[in-house]
Amino acid sequence: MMSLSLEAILYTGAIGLVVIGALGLVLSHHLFRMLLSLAVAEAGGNLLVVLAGYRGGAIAPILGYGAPGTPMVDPIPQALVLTAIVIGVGVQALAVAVLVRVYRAYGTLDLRDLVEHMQGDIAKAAGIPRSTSTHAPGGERPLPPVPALVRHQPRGGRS
Amino acid sequence: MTWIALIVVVLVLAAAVAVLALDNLIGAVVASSVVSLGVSVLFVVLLAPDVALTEAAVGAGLSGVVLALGLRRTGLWRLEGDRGGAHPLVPTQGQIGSASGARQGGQADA
Amino acid sequence: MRNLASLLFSLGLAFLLLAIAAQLGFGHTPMVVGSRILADAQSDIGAANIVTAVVFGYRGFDTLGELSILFAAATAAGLVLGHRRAGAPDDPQGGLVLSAGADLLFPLLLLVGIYIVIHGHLTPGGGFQGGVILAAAFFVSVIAKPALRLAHGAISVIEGLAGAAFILIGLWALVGDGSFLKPLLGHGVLGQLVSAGTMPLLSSAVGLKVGSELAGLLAHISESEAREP
Amino acid sequence: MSVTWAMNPTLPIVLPLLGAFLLQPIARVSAALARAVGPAILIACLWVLTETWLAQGGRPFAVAIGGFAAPLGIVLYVDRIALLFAAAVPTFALLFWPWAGTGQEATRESALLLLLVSSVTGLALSGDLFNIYVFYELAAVASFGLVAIHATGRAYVATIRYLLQSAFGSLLALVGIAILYTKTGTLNLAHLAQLAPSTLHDPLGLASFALMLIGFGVKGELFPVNTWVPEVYATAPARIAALLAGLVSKLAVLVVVRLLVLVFNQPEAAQLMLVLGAVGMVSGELSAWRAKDFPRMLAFSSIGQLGMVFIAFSLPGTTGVLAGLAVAFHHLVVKSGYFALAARWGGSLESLSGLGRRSKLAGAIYVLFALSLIGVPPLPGFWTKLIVLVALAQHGSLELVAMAAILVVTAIEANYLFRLAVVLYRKDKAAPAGPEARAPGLGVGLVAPLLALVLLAATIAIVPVTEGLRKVAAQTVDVASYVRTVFPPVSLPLAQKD
Repeated sequence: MMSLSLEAILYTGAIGLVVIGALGLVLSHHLFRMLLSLAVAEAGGNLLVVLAGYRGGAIAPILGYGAPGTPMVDPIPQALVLTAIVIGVGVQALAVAVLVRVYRAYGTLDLRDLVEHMQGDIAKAAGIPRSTSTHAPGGERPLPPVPALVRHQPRGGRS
Repeated sequence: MTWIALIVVVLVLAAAVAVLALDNLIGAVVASSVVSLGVSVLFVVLLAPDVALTEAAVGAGLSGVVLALGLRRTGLWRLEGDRGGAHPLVPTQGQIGSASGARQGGQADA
Repeated sequence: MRNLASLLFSLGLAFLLLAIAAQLGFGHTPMVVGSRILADAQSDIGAANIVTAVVFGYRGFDTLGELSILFAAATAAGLVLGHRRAGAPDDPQGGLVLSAGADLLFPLLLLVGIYIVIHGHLTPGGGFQGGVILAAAFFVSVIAKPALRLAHGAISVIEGLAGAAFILIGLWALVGDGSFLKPLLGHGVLGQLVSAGTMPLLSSAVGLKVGSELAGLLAHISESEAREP
Repeated sequence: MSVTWAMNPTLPIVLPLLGAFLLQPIARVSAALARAVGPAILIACLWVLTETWLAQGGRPFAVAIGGFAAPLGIVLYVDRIALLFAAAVPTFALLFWPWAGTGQEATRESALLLLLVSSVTGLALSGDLFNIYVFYELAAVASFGLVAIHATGRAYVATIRYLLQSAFGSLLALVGIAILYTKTGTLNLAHLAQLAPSTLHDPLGLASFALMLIGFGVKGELFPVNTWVPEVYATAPARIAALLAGLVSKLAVLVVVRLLVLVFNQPEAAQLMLVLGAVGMVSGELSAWRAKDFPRMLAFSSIGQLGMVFIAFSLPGTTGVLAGLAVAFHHLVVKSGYFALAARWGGSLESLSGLGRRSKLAGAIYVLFALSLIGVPPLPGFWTKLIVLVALAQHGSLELVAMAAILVVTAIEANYLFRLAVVLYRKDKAAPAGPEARAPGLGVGLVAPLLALVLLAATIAIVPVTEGLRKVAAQTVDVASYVRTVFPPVSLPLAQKD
């Protein structure tokens, strides 16, 4: 059953990319790495869509290349993926723009720190007394306190 | 054909793991570009030349540039062990690296 | 708690996807709609490249949505990165080799981009791919000479008008022939540059729009202050 | 035929796009003109949709875009439920339109709002799965820009988290679509409805539904993918939060409902939706009970309410869709009204102390909405809950658990809503300064009273409204009529060739 057919290899690859990307998205704490994982997962998804239209022994869907009457692969998934790729890069560029802003506001891209900063800021803006906030030192400190404190936390995106 | 696909798939999956595993983010961006390029080769195998062209231009080229720009703008564009821009691969002559390096030397030290 | 939940979620997802992998890939996809499009594309639209025929013809509405997504991303990025302080530092100027190379590349990329855009209905490629290369032409200059500013006003006018042109071609068909984005203007001879009706027009509009949008988007990111205050 | 092009359902999708594209060039010519473009286009869309409704008299019809017959091209499908939701889009966009803004920022914001309007109208009308995906992405990208408008660090963090979660959801939806296409070879919903019984009623089909449910559920605030909700609603402008919680979430739900009714009409799929909805409902209301500020209380309560919407829509047949519609529209009105109040009441719950005494109208509106949300008899909220509970009672054990959950949740709701009401009417000396000084915005001040009036009107006209919704629901579940409309009997669609 699992003879090494082209489709089987490619399905494995596509699903593998989606799973690796999803794992990276869930396990990583670094926003930039999450973005990269998303790109990987999207590549896998796109591959999966193109695979939906593949037929063995066919030719690319451009008239005038093969002999007339040769079967062609399904053009629709290819058109869909063209759309999906461009959507993906648009979202990614916007994400990078927001990332730059996030970094400028808090000086870190570690999601755990950022969420704490954000919760603190929200609570402070709403005027909730600090004692009731679950996130102890919130406040609108624009940058993480001191390098010494930062150094103890592993940075660079791996969790 | 099948063999090409097999090799490329293995390469792509390895690059995808590298995206998660590499410590420095420049390497991770390069790895994600490798994933895109590999996938665009697979699109050729799947008889989708249009998609392959787009994936190469957009997925590998454009998105690589966008991500590299993002790294540059956040000052994370530093290779490991690089302190203050002496490394030849740092294109911004260390301005960005050294400015933020003092505050968050954690990565360089790690 | 959140970590546990997300781990469980990802494990569940992985399991689901692996289960899918085990079932997919055996047996062929029924090509229900695809085969009919392959049969009809030549007479319906008259483009040699059937993928492009699908993108600009059968699924032209998706393409309009896709253009809008890029437009939304560019607009949102402008909103997010829009406030550049006056006098913010630029990146240092690139070297002589870099800027000379950029000057050399600019016309070359422009030509290639235009070629790919207007030949989209004949060969692989089309509005999007060509647009990306057009954007690259401008962007290479910006990278090499960071002090250079793209005229964002002009870019936004071009992208607005190009997008509007796409919609107006569609509305023209709606008023004249009863349905939005219906191909008009006759098919011409298969394989010639002027063929496939309004499709090259749509492709050019898309090329212009994608090019200007991506150039503007990249320039916004690149022009944001070179380092934080 | 000369009149029909003006009533083409493509127009409410395309006109806002045109407006959004042209806004920047127009703003360079005349700022005043640019400010008029958005509202003018929204009114035009509303007019087209009303005319269509009147002309068609409830008969469904399909429009093939590009003139390509059904399974080849993209089809817009217009029936009662689609028109109802589509007409709600420009209406609520007008209610929350940024009338006061000027300058470059305002132009961009208006453009994004027009894109959002176009995309969610597209979600309501489209009859093609991938087209729906594209519009869903457009709605997502436009909303990313809108929620970051305040330009604070916390807004950016909330935006990026929302963006990542949403993009991940879209990816899952795309994988689901890929599976669907692999199994059926088509994307047209009517065509899928025909092929589904023979191809999709198996575990793989169910997996594809699960992926799309989670994917499209991000905007619908469905359980595992709703963690973005509280932070985004607390950091975005209140009118944007109102649009996302009220309007956009409902259109995402409509997409899921279309899929469930037309394509995945099988008990397992409905049960999955029921369970996720119930978990979301309970967790959302519990978190709302613990919330310490008004916007986040609304956000969590919105998650809870949407959980109930999912529960209701998971029930089969006309009763299920009727129950879902009732809860959805009730929530649309009430939650939009609450977020309009939140534009002034941004602070912590404690800081709202005594506000109801100083601003009588706002306090009264709050109490009215609260009573309806809890389900106190004459108000519409009571009838919606009653319809849901009765529909649940007719089915199996899982539904009975959901029914019990709804009753428990009602008690929690009553607790936190009344707790705030007590705070609002507390006899307070000097209330902490702040909340009232917030800039109210021109339109938002009128919106809450307006929606309160709508609620009261619905109370009086509860019988005709319910009957109207029942007609809508009956038409929605009529799969045969959907297929017949998209494929008129003359040109029968292709049989599946294997």
